[in-house]
Amino acid sequence: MRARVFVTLKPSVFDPQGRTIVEALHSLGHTEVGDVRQGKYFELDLNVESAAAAEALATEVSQQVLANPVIESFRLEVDSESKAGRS
Amino acid sequence: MRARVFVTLKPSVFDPQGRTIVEALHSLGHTEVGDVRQGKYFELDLNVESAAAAEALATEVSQQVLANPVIESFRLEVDSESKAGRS
Amino acid sequence: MNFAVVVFPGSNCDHDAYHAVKHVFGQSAEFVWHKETSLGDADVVILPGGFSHGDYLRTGAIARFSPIMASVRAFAEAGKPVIGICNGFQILMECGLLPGAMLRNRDVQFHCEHVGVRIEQADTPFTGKASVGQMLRIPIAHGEGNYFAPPEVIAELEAHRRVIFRYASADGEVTDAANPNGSVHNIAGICNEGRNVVGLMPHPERAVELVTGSADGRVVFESVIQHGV
Amino acid sequence: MVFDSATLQRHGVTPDEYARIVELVGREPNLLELGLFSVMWSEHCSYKSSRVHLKTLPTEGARVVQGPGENAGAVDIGDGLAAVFKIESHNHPSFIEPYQGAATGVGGIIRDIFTMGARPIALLDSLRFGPVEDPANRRVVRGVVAGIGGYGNSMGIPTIGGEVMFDETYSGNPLVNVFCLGIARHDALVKGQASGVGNPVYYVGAKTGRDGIHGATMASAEFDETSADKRPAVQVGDPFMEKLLLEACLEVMQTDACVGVQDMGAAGLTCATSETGSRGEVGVEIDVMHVPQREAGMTPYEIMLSESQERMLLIVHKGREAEVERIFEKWDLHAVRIGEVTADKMLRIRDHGTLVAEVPNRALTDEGPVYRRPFAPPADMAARQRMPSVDATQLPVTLDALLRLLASPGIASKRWIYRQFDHMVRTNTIVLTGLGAGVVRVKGTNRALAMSLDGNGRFCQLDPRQGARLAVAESARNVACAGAEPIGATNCLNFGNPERPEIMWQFAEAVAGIGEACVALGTPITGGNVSLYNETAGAPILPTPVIGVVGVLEDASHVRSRVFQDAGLDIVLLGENHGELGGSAYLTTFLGTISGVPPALNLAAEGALQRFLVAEAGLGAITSAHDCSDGGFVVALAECCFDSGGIGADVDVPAASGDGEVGMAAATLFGESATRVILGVKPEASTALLERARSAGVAAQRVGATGGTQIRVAIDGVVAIECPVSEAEDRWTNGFSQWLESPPQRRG
Ligand SMILES: Nc1ncnc2c1ncn2[C@@H]1O[C@H](COP(=O)(O)OP(=O)(O)O)[C@@H](O)[C@H]1O
Ligand SMILES: [Mg+2]
Repeated sequence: MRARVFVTLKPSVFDPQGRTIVEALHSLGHTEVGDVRQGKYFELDLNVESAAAAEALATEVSQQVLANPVIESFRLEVDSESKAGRS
Repeated sequence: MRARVFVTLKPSVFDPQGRTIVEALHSLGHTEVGDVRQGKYFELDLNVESAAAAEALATEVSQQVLANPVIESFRLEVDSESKAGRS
Repeated sequence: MNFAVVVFPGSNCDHDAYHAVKHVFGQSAEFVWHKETSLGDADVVILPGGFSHGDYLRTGAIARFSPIMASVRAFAEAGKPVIGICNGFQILMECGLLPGAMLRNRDVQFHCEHVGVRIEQADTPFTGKASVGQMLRIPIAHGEGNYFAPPEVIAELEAHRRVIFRYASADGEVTDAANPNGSVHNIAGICNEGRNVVGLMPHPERAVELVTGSADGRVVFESVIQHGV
Repeated sequence: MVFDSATLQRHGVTPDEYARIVELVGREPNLLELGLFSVMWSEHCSYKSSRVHLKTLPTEGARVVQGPGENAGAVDIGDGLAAVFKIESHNHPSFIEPYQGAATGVGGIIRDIFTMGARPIALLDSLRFGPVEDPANRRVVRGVVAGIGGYGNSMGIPTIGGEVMFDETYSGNPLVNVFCLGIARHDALVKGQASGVGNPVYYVGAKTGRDGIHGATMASAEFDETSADKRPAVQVGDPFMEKLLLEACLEVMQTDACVGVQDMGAAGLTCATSETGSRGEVGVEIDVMHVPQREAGMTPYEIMLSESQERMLLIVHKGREAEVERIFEKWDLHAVRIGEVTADKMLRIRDHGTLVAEVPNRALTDEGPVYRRPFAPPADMAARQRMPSVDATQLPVTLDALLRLLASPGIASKRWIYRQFDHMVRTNTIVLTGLGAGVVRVKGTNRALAMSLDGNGRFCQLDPRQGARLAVAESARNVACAGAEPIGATNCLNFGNPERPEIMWQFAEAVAGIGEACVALGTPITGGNVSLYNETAGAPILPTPVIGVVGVLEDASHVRSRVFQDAGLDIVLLGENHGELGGSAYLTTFLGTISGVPPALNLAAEGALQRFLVAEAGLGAITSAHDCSDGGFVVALAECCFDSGGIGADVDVPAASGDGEVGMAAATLFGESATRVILGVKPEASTALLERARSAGVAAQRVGATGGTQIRVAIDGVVAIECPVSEAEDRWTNGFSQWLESPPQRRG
């Protein structure tokens, strides 16, 4: 099973990387870009049988390790194919 | 408009971050986790009118700044709500 | 006194802390590998700087699971002095012994330079010999030292005088220009409720001999040595 | 022949070279064997174009503990300790992917040092970029600087200095040269050598992937389209893995369980196995099935040619395996036995037991082709050396001119760069970066080591031999300014395509110049690196030999920086001003040209000056020392005032006799005559100091005093430039970042 985890800074937390990117984009003339927030994206390959088990494991791993609850929140998607996304 | 961009290392490129996370998870007893790849996730607020324009802009910005085409690939989703995802 | 310097894979200021304690201050010091479970007969624990586990996921995120951390927690809960410097501070926050988290520096660059740091409180084991308002010139070396905590936590830290170090100009003004990384309220270091656990981003262990550019960090070590006798 | 010409071409093997391979192997090689030869005989590994010239370099001296030929050179620094150092280029990878290219360059040179059993204690970097008005170059600057920091900082090895210059020719060919220095006991130096038949060969570190398999060595027979897709052009560095390797290897080397150690750099496992075997005059046999692999289905060809980072090869004494394995386990590394040492001097490769390649080690390492490529000076040499005809108005000597020069990218403070490098970790740095040569104390002794990288492509473009001599002199002078005696040197030779006679001429001349200067200054070359083919569409880079000099300061407390320590000091100028503007930063800044003849260099006078600076270190008269280089006397003087807390300087210098009437003032103030140093001297000690200089044969004159808040410079009593220190310092401090952050301009 494959889980995808998205970790983002909470809205109240200032995102220095996002701000730097916005500034770079504005200086390149992309003034239509209003805001950018940068987060992290994880693809997990999980050796479990069911989508429910995958969801439970991914949630645990995200809470415990992948996200820091002081500044970040996460959401996840479970997907039973073994390959997610195209490249 | 809101665009979400997922940037991942190309499959052939070594991902030391993912490897470190897998090892940490294994040492915490999560041996069902087979593999982890770490990528970047961006949420862009775009002041454009149509989904098509948003897609075009997000693609350009991803190619130019968000992803490093030498080692990374990206995919994106455009979404007309102003807030994406739950937290 | 016995200092335990905990070594995580990727620690790289461990030797500097050891050198300061052992060779500059003549105390006894031991490295403690992170896979150990005992701190031996340590009187003070130092979590040194570096890039534990590469800091690839998040600074300090993985080190907090090291076997030694249970003993560090017990040591801290027993009221004994623990100091986390730079990555050590980040580990203390990740494991919940100190509140808050670090964001990337606001200019997203790594900064290595001497900065002005003002002593805010002199009633911790690591600042007892300093005076409130005293200015130190000591190095920082980090890419993620932009201290953040939710407003209610900041209010609580301020109300209980738990901000121990603050970035300030040479003449002691807390200004934005003196803030090298964007930390809320120019916070450079804090303590826990019991005041025995202190974390700071600047490197006092790099400023204990004049020949390296500053000896202003000595007061941190002299304080804890005095505290112990 | 079993290979078609396309296959040979893809492997970069000429028909003559192929014939030689057949002769050495005694039969037609198979594809894997051809691959082994192609990487080992590549320019990068075999030095086939450069070797005949490099052989002329002086490599011997009383202090040399290890000359060229091992992973790094080493010089004696007293107390049974050796300084182990080397420089490497990572130019091309840094162009493709600036962050990772630079980062893995740092990783590679660090491995070269700890492979020798030395603990790395300092890094330096020498960088060349195209002008950053162009956003493409800006991206390279930002990425390279971040990459060097990202790797070095994580390793906990301070990057204590470096240099950077800008020129259009580096736009498509940035240079990233990285230097590393470590410390080891002489008796604990480890060689990259295999010996002892039956001793096991171990592999440790990162798994082997398909990365870095050289484009020139791709073989159609084994690669279909999809496998080519799988082969990434860029390697991602893993400093955390390298930090573990460093600590674990040094711990293993403290036992005497290891016979030899070699890192896997260029040509990966092929180079590591054949070189250790060849140096030890033994054979090495491995089975690739034991090699840890990151991807499924890798062929022996891919495994042998992979250049994955952060991997080491160890030859272990039979019977000591468990001890070695245990130390690696402690660091979460798994050392695996992949083969053993044999008696027959062959490199033998098996795949699940089946023999897949068998060639004599020495054929790969020592019997490669050697070329004496033709060389001839470029046709336009005389034109290059002609000074442009100008009138005085084009050569301003004004406050504005000084400020513009101070803010120019080549001269402005490099704080924006070195602030991103942890330059203080390990608490040995005793001259902070930016204040002079890099200087680290050696804990456990009284000593310190000073080191500097220097190279001036402008001078070399005008006269490569002279430019190279000047680079050696400047590097050694920087070290001597700190008070240290220069004792050894390394070099990184960055040039264009050696198949072109004028490039080969530049190369040969530069090597000759390095040799002359190193002999005269007593700094033997202990190692180095050559990077050729740095050109785009036939336009080569400026010839850029970069020299690294290492010096010993007997008493670390005597160290000097460039900064004036006090007001009321005498300012003493050592050396003579010949008013030479040729190739100067001033000409480039104001006329936009690289022209003229580079400054003269009297190596005897240079040696005397350096010995004087070293001899004075313990005497206390000199409180600061700074050499005149880019920007000449006035820029050097201003730099002495910077970081001093605003101490000014008031000086009066004689007019230089140099390049004629027009531009006399500019030549006096901004000419770049070599062998000049500005000293801050205790006034009560200056008469005696001038006397000592005279008897040492060093020209010396008191030219003024420190104090006040202005930099005031007069020529023969007439004030030429007057400027508040604060204004000059502001322009100099912020010049670089302002320039980098100014609105981008697309050019061309
Ligand atoms: N790329 C760089 N990396 C680190 N430090 C640098 C770099 N470039 C310049 N520096 C530092 O800035 C200072 C001035 O450099 P430079 O002008 O080349 O000195 P000098 O002319 O005396 O050789 C030195 O201390 C040098 O180490
Ligand atoms: Mg220089």
